[in-house]
This record gives sequence, C-alpha cells and structure tokens, in this order.
Amino acid sequence: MNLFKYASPQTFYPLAGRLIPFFAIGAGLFIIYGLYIGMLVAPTDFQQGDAYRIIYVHVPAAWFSMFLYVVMAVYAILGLSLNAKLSFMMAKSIAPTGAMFTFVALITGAFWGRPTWGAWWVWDARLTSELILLFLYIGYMSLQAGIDDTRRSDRASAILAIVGVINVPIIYFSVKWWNTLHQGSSINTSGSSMAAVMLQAMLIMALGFWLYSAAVILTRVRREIEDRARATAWLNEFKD
Amino acid sequence: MKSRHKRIAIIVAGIALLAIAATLLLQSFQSNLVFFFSPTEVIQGKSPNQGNFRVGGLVVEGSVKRDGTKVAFQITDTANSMNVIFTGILPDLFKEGKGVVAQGTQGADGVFVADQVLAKHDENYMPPEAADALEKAQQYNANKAAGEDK
Amino acid sequence: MAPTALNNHLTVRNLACVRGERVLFKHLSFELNSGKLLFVQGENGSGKTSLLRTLAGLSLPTIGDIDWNTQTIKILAEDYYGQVLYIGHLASIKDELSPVENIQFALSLSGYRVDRSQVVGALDTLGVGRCADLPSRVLSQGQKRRIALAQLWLQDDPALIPLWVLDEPFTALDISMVEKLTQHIEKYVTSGGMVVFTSHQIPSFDVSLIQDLQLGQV
Amino acid sequence: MAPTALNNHLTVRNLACVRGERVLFKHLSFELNSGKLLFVQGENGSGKTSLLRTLAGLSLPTIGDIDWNTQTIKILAEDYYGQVLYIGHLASIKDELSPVENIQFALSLSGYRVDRSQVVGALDTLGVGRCADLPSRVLSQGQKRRIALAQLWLQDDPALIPLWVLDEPFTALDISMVEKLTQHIEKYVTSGGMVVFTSHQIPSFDVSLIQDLQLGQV
Amino acid sequence: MNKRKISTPSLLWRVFKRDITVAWRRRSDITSVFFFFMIATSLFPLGLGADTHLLHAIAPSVLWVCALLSCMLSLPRMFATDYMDGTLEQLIISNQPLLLIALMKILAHWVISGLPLVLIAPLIGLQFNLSNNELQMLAFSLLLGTPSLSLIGGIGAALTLGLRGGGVLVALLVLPLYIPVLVFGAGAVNAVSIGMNATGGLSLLGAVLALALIFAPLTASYALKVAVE
Amino acid sequence: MNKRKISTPSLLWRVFKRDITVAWRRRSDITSVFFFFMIATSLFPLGLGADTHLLHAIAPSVLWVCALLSCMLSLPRMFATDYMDGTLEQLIISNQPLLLIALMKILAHWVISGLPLVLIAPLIGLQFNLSNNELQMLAFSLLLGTPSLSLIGGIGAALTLGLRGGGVLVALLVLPLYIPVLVFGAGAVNAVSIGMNATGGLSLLGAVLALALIFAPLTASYALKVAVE
Ligand code: HEM
Ligand SMILES: Nc1ncnc2c1ncn2[C@@H]1O[C@H](COP(=O)(O)OP(=O)(O)OP(=O)(O)O)[C@@H](O)[C@H]1O
Ligand SMILES: Nc1ncnc2c1ncn2[C@@H]1O[C@H](COP(=O)(O)OP(=O)(O)OP(=O)(O)O)[C@@H](O)[C@H]1O
Ligand SMILES: [Mg+2]
Ligand SMILES: [Mg+2]
Repeated sequence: MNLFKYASPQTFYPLAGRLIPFFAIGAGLFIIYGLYIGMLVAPTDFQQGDAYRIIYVHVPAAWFSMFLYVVMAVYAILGLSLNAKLSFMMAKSIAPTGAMFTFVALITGAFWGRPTWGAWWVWDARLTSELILLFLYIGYMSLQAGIDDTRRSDRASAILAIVGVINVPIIYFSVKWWNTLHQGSSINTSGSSMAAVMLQAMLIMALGFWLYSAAVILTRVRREIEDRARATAWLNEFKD
Repeated sequence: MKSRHKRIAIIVAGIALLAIAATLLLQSFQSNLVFFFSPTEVIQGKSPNQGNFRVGGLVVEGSVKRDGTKVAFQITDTANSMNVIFTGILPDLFKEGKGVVAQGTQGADGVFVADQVLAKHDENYMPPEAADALEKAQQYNANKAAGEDK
Repeated sequence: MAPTALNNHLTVRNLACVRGERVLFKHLSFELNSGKLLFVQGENGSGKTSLLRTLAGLSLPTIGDIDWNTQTIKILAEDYYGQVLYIGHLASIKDELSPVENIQFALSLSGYRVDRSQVVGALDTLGVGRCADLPSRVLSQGQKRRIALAQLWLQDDPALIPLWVLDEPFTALDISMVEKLTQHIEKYVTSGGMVVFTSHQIPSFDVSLIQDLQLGQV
Repeated sequence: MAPTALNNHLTVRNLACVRGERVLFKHLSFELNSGKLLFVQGENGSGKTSLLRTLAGLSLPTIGDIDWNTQTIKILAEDYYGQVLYIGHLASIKDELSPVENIQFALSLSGYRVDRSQVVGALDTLGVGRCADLPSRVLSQGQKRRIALAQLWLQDDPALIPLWVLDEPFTALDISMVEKLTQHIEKYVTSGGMVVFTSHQIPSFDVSLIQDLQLGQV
Repeated sequence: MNKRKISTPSLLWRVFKRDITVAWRRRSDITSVFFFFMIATSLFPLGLGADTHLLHAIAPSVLWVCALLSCMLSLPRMFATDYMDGTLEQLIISNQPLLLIALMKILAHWVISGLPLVLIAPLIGLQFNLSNNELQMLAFSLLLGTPSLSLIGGIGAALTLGLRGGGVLVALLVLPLYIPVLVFGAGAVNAVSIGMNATGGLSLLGAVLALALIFAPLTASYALKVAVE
Repeated sequence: MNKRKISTPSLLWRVFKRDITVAWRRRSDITSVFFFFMIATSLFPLGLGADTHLLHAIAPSVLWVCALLSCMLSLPRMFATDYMDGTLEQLIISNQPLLLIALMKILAHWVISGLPLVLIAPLIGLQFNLSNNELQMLAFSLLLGTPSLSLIGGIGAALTLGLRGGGVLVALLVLPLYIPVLVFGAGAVNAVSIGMNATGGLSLLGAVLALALIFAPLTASYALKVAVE
C-alpha cells in the first residue's frame, strides 16, 4: 500500500468523510458515559467534596490543549519540510479546537480555583504559561486569517506554530520546576495518586475529547479542502 | 569562504550559544524564581526582607486558634515552622495538616501577617472511606514501625 | 580569464510554477549558454515575472530543477546568487540615500566595492550624473529606473557576473536610452555574458544571439 | 423636466493651480454649458488631474473662482457635490464588499437608492454581471475599473446629475468597451448632460459636442 | 432610471453600516484589537510578580491605559483604507456634510474597537481581583470614556493619513490628548476602590465626551479634506 | 571595471551601517519611539494618582511593559521599507547567508530603538522614586533584555510583512513571546527592590538572549523568504 496516497487531498477527502460519523458518535457516547461515571458514579473526594468533579472536564481539556498544539506544530514541520498542502490544512484546522480546549481549561480551572484555593486566578507559572498557550493559538489563527494568499499564510503561520511549541514543555513541567499554587501531577510515569474509578472516568472523558477533536478537525479539513479546490474537478465526484 | 564553510561556521556558533544558554539555565534553577517561600528559606533569609511575599507549607496540626474572623496558625515545611496571623475568610479547604500559601509581610517579631490565604491541596484524589482506610493503614504501619524499633 | 573562454550553462528541466490555485506553466525545459540572450515572451499574467524570480533564486520551483553548470542552484545557494544580477520591477532604491550610496550598497551585496568616481561615471553614462548626490526621494520614476540600471554598467564583466536576469528593463525609458541599453546588453552578451529578460516591446538585438521562450501555451 | 430644457453652466474664471513650489497653470478661464463635452488635454504632469479635482470640489482653487449657475461652488458645497459625479484614478471599491454593495453605497452617497436588479443590469451591460456578488478582492484591475464605471449607467439622468467629471475613463479598457463608453457619454451629453474628461488617447466623439482645453503652455 | 431619493439619516446609517459590514467581513481586524487588550493587560501582573494587593491597586490604571493603547493601535484603520481606495474622495464630495459622515465613521470605529473592550474589561478585572462595585464602575467608566477615545483618535487618524511611520506618529499626537479621559476614567474606578463618590470623575468624563462630540468631527473632517487635497 | 572583492564581515557591516544611516536621515523615526516610551510611562502616574509607594512598587513592571510596547511599535520598520522598495529581494539573493544579514538588520533595529530606551530608562525611573541600585538593575536588565525583544520581534516583523492591519497583528504574535523577557527582566528589578538576589532573573534573561540569537535570525530569515516568494 502506498501511504503517501493518503497524503493527497483527493484521497483524503472521501476517507475523512467516511471516518467522521464514527468519531462523532464515539465522542458523544464516551463523553456521556464519562460524565455519567464522573458526576454520578464516582465518589466524592476526601478533601474537596464535590467541587473536585470539575476535574473530569478540566484535566482532559488541559491535556488536549497541549497535545493539540504539539500535533499542530508537527503538521507545520511536515508541511514546511515536505511541502505538503494537506499538512498545512491539518494544522490550520487543529488550531480552533486547541484554542477551545485551552479556553475550557482556563475557565474550568478558574471555577475550580475559587472554591479550593480561594482565588479565581493567581499568576503562578502553570496558569501563566497556559494563558500564553491561548495567546499563541490566537496569534496563529490571526496570522492565518490575516494573509490572503494561502501559500504564504500556511507557511508563515507554520513558522509561528513551531516557534511557540517551546511553551508546551514549560506548561507541563512548570509545577516541577517552580513551586506553584497549582497542584503537581496526579498521573505520571510512576502511576497515579487517584482512586481507580475517578481515574477511569477521567480517561473515558479524555478518550471522548480525543474522538471529538478528530471529528471536528476532520470536518474542518474537509471544508478547507473544498474551499481551496472549489474549481477542481475531482471534488464533484464525491458530492451530489 | 565557500558557502558550505560559512554554514559550518554558523552551526558552530549556534552550538556555542546553545551551550551558553544551557549553563545559564542551569545556573538560574539554583536561584529563587518562585511563587512562594518555605519557612526554612524565610529563616535562612532567602526571602525578601521588606514588602509583600508568600510563604507556603503545611498547617501544623493543632496550631489553629480562632478569634472571630481572626485566625492564628503555624506553617511548617517539616524542618522549620513559622507563625502566621490572618483576618478574613479562609478557603474551605483550609485544614490542619494540609497545604496552604499565605501572602503578606513579616513583622519584626517574626510573625507573618497575612492578607490573603490560599489553600494548596495535594495531588491525591480518593473517596473519604479510602482516605480513612489509608490513614488507618499508615497509622498502623507507623505504630508497627515504632513497635519494631523498640 | 579571457571572456571567450567562458562556458557556463543554465539548465532548466521540467519546471512548473503554481501560483494560488493556478498552474502558470509546466513541463518547461530549456538550456542557456554563455553568449546567449533568452527573450521570455507572453501575455500579461502568463508567468514571466514568476519564471525570472525562480531563475534568480527568489522563489523555489514548485516542480522541476534548475542547474547552474551541473549543480542545482538550491544547493549552490549563495555561491550562485553571487554570480547573478537580478533587476526586477522594483528599483530597490532607498529614498533616504543618494543614488551613489544606493548603488554602492547594491554592489556590496554582490560582494564588491566600487569607488564613488566609478559610480558617478556610470550615472553620467545614463544621463543622471547630476542627481548623484541628491536624496533619492526627489527623483522622478524614470530617473529611479535609470539608477537601478546603472548597476549593469558596473557589473558587466561576465567573468565575475556571468548571468543577468532583467524583468522588463526597457519600461519607462525614452527611445535614446532604450537604444543605449540594447547596445550595452549586446556588448555584455558578445563578451561572454548570459542574459534572461522579458519585455512587452520587441527589442532590436542581433538575431543570432537571441533564443526565444514563449510562455502561456499550457 | 424635459432634458432639452436643461441649461446649466460651469464658469471658471482666472483659475491658477500651485502644487509644491510649481505653478501648474494660471489665468485659466472657460465656460461650459449643458450639452457640451470638455476635453482636457496636456502632457504628463501638466495638471489635468489637479484641474478635475478642483472642479469636482476635492481641492480648493489656489487663485480664481469656479461658479455653478452664477453661484460659487465653495458656497454651494453639498448642494453642488450632490449634482456632480466624479470618477478618478482610484476605483473607490472596497475589497470586502461585493460589486453590487459597492455600487449601491456609491449611489447612496449622492443621495439615491437603487435596487439590486438595476445594479446587476448595469453590470451586465458592462460585461461583469457574473461578478456581481463576488467579494471585490478577487477581481482583476480591469474588472474593478468597469465596476467603477457602472455608476455612469445608473446616474445618467442629466436632470438629477447634470455634470460628470471623468479622469481618464478609458484607461485599462479594451476596444469594444471603449466604444460602448464613448457612445454612452455621447448619449448623456446630447440629452443635456455636461462632461469634463481627460484622456491620453483621442476619443471618437461627435466634434460638434467637444470643447477643447489644452494645459501645459504656461 | 428608477431611483429614489434617500434621507440624510438613511444615508448616514448606510455609512455606518458599511463600516461595520467591512469590519465584520475582515473579522480578524476586530478580534486582534480585542486580543491585544487582553494580552497587554496580562503583561502587567507578569511584570509585577505576586503581590495581589498591588495588582488590585493598579488595576484601574492598567486597564484604562491598555484601553487607550488598543484604541490607539486600531486608529489607522479608521480612514486609511478609504483613503487608499479612493472612497474618501467620494465621501468628501457626497451631498451630505462631511462632518456628519466623519461622525458616523468614528461611531462605527467605536462599535468595532471600543465597545468590545467595555464588554471584556470586567472579565479581565477579575484577574486583578476587583470587587463587584469596582467592576461595574470600570465597565461604566469605559462605556462613557471609550467613545471620547475614538472621537479624539479620529482627529489623529485624519491628520496622519497617508504619512509614513504613521503608527508611532499617531501615538505621539493622540496619547497626550487622551490624558484627561485616562485621569477621570481611572480616577472614577479608584474612587470606588477607596469607598469614595465617583460622580465627580464621571461627570468630567461626560463633559469630555460632550466636548469631543462637538469638536472632534469638525476637526477630523477638516483634516480629511486637507489630507485628500 | 576596477572592483575589489569585499569580505563577509565588511558586507555585514555595510548592511548594518546602511540601516543606521537611513534611520539617522529620518530622525523622526528614532525620536518618536523614544517619545512614545516617555509618554506611555508617564500615563501611569496620571492614572494612579499620587501614591508614591505604589508608584515605586509598580515602576519596574511599568517601565518594562512600556519598553516592550515601544519596541513592538517600532517593529514594522525593521523590514517593511526594504520589502516595499525591493531591497529585500536583493538582500535575499545577495552572496551572503540571509541569516547573517537578517541578524545585522535586527542588530541595527536594536541600536535604533532598543538602546535609546536603555539610556533614558534610569531617568524615567527617577520619576518613580527608584533607588540607585534599582536604577542600575533597571538599566542593566534592559540592556540584557531589549536585544531579545528586537530578535524575537524580528520574527513577528518578518511574518507580518506587507499585511493589512499588520500593526495589531504583530502585537498579537510578538507580545506572548515577549512574556519571558518581561517576567525575568522586571523580576530582576523587583528582586533588587525587595533586597533579594537578582542573578536568577539575569541569567534567565541571558539564556533567553542566547536562545533568541540562535533561533530568531534563522526563523526570521526563513519568514522573509516566504514573504518575498
Ligand atoms: C485557571 C487555572 C488553571 C489552569 C490554567 C490549569 C492548567 C492546567 C494544565 C495545563 C494542566 C495539564 C498539565 C498536566 O497534565 O500536568 C492541568 C492539570 C491539572 N489541573 Fe489544573 N489548572 C488550573 C486550575 C486548577 C485547579 C484550581 C485545580 C484543582 C484544585 C486543578 C487541578 C488539576 C489537576 C488535578 C490536573 C491533572 C494533573 C495531572 O494529573 O497531570 N487545576 N491544569
Ligand atoms: N502569490 C500569488 N498568489 C496568487 N497568484 C499570484 C501570486 N503571484 C502571482 N500570481 C498570479 O500569477 C500570474 C502570473 O504573474 P506574473 O507576474 O508572473 O505574470 P507576468 O507574465 O510577469 O505578467 P506581466 O506581463 O503583467 O508582468 C498572475 O495572474 C498573478 O495574478
Ligand atoms: N501635493 C502635491 N505636492 C507637490 N506636487 C504635486 C502634488 N500633487 C501633484 N503634484 C505635482 O503636480 C503635477 C501635476 O499633477 P497632475 O496629476 O495634475 O498631472 P496630470 O496632468 O494629471 O498628469 P498625468 O497625465 O500623468 O495624469 C505633477 O508633477 C505632480 O508631481
Ligand atoms: Mg511581470
Ligand atoms: Mg492625471
């Protein structure tokens, strides 16, 4: 099989079209199930009571805010080095979802901080670097939108995405490198310091978010391909 | 110079700069860019000697004394501890034995006058029963260890 | 090195150029040798400027290769750029500097230093010697154009600069100036230089020197 | 009001125009009546554009007066502007709006509302009906020019807009379009309109309508 | 031709609507001012370090200064594209007073770049631990003050039309003129913080607005004529 | 023709000198950044009222943020005129690596718009009642930090070359990347104020500078090629 075959928009477009429904349905199921376990089945926490349940949204959102940025940067690198249009389109389509998750992580964090820490917001390293991540996403999207010529907008914003990737390890390790008000990691290579049900619900939610991202991003890529190839003939074969 | 040679020279310069950056970074990690200081650091004089700063640590068991909205307690990092007083509403998670970060100024008498107290909880999440069980187990282990020591 | 000994070649193989979503040209191949003039023709928007910019190294070919004496220009990079003189639509003249300063700077970008007197000489040849020390801001469009072209008089040794890439060099020039420029280009080519140029008017070069390239019939 | 009843006059007395430190023209006087075409000629930089902008009310005369039907235009101000249609070098087209939106806006600035269908009709006449709803950003230079000119088809009632001031209306148009525009201007003039225009090419108007003005012999 | 006359208000409404439409079609213009405000305000706490009290104390001043700066950064857009594509000429020789047209364009600028700041400011205020009262006063003072910023800025934008280095130049022209708005605006919020009556500052803000409404369109429209001539 | 080869350093020196000469001939460019810095810093005392303690406490942050903003405002000038008049094309196809040429232009930008701030900052610091030690640290941290601002800014300037609404866009791109410089720079001054050791902040500033020296010219030169292509 020729893997590169899927790197061409012509092949990718129908493939993505077939995959999207599965991702979308899966996302719905996992998120509902995760919320069910998280909100109703999982026990209250010994210190935080029920306030901790924000964890089921906050942590997966925070994970995906960082993860999607890295994926976006990888696509940017691929795009620049292989001159692959589809990579640029992927990167462009990831950004809004990544920004959305960043925003969700920030907001849920703030709503969580109020009852637990006693403050909506503090300027510790974790919170600040996550805020910078939001700004980077916004910068990326603004640059994309600000350049009319797609070839240039793709490349220019790819450069920005790559420059900004340095922020991700800073977010991740901030709780280790500096002492922050934000807690350290509950899950790491040596295991987890969470009760099993809680962890389970959180992972299910993360899976749901993953499927959601896939569905939304692929939809966006398809629209992007349509926009860019409105004139090209092959597209008509797949639309009635 | 051929362009290839120039490129090599540039790369060498880049590597040298990287090395400088790395040493500077390592050096900076030994100094104090922190959200809060521990009581030990305060006692060693690593904290600011004027103005506002933050102290973080665990609330010493049995040290909390309330008087209306006024609270006095001790913060410890297990090695050293210091006295804190605060007037106002404490966060719900403020508990003896749990993490806390207080912001304020240190008076001449060494007492830290806080104007804000934030709760810093740890990374453990479990149901209350499990926490109880765990505590009992630890107690048991501790007793056992103490017993064995004898 | 005697000029007759020059034997450079520029080889273009299977070149294609895409701008936006449009293919401007594809399967373009040709070879150009020292002592030849390539006259690129085509209607508005057929991709002449795009081709010249690619040859000059300003944009990378979408598909295809460009070789300079058997090595691809992408690898040669600065070693190739140093041998090419590209004069495009824009005059690349800074308003704040005088014509002499502008030209001296342009030459130093190709790695050469020239004296003021030489630059003034070239400007005189082009009929703009009077403006040599004015700030370029006050010059008219046609004068700026002549100053940009003065480089051709200072960089006309094919042993040092074997290739000129000229995008519409005759625009905005009056008849006598067109004549002068035509002769100068011819002299450069016969002494072993290689030229790629575009123009909407048909210039009066010696036919034996010219090699034609028609764009726009994809 | 029947078109033939129109009897407006534009009177220019002793007009001078100074730009920078240069006197472009002085002691310029003429009178123009309904049903006449004023063809302003002169070489590059002789002040044609400057004159037309003064007539349109965009710049104030340095010396001299311009009267519209016995009252000076400086006093009339908006009452005069509302009667003049000026189309200059710039197309005044916003990239973000569609041609239809652009034209509707331009007309509302003279105080009129037109329906979409009418605008599309005018665009069709000019051969750019297809572009009616695209964002103007994607149009080529020539298409933009036509859209700016579409106003001439929507504002061609001399009873409402008795004066057109057109700066090089024929630029960038192909031959058939030049023909169409010539006829339209002629129709407007014969129905009682008054036109001031410049052009570097000599248009084929009915000689009896034309009144000449040569600039540049100060 | 089947044309209908339109009334003056209707023409002015079209001028306004057009600017809004254009901005909406180029949304990135709106959002980028908005985000600039968010980013610039977050810079100050970062520079200050941890002190919440300090943060609280300087919040009104920081938010107001950043409002000034974002408004100023968006000024070149008020007339520049119209100037470059020739629309400005047509506006000048339209059959309505340029004064009113300039006013509409300034108003549109406010809706595009001032109003969003008013709406987001309370949210940013939260990051600075402002109390409810303070947040309300912040939003209200901005609501009263930002139109003056657009009005005064309009003069600067018109004066620097088509000049090179316009960005910094406009800053130099406009920032000194913004000072009263800043002093009264930030003053009103500060007054609330220390439990004083803010009506003084507010009525001064109102006075500035009234004055700006009278003089700014006049001056700006005159400057526009000069720029085009 | 009597031409002599020039060496790489000599070419680079000419690139640098040319930018300085051009800036010098258009002095208003230099002075306007300078005055922007002065005006912007004096806005804060106006917004805050007369509390000297507060002023003192926020001085490092205010001065640093204003340095960021002035540097950012002057960014469009780094490559924009070269882009418009075609010089940038010639720079790209000169016979020296674009990387080095971009570095020289960034350096020139720093000399024109960063260095003056370093020199004036202590004077402005006096208005905020900063002590001698603090003033020294302020100047030193700016000296170490502003080159990073020009370097990082160079990336933003190259990315937004020739775009409409470039001013606000460049702010959006560049300010988030400036944050570390701000945190460490203002942090160093704050540390001196509260009697702590500032070496941590300074060595991080140094590290940022070293990293920026590696990556900024690389990225900027790539972005320039993209812009011209
Ligand atoms: C606005 C404020 C907040 C922001 C920006 C924020 C940001 C983040 C980020 C970026 C992560 C992912 C990093 C990682 O996986 O290690 C994270 C993880 C987490 N956050 Fe927050 N957070 C905020 C507030 C809070 C609050 C108030 C709490 C709890 C009281 C909290 C609890 C957690 C937990 C439990 C994790 C998972 C850690 C792990 O297992 O790795 N966060 N947060
Ligand atoms: N970055 C770009 N994005 C989209 N289209 C582009 C881009 N650059 C150029 N084009 C288009 O490519 C086409 C070719 O342009 P080019 O300048 O090469 O033409 P040309 O042959 O030099 O024309 P002329 O005779 O007018 O100089 C034009 O239609 C132009 O609009
Ligand atoms: N604001 C100004 N300051 C200085 N000089 C000016 C100004 N505006 C125009 N000029 C000069 O006035 C002269 C006349 O310009 P104008 O545009 O009226 O000429 P024109 O006859 O329309 O030329 P063309 O045939 O090229 O359109 C030109 O030389 C121009 O450089
Ligand atoms: Mg061309
Ligand atoms: Mg003209």
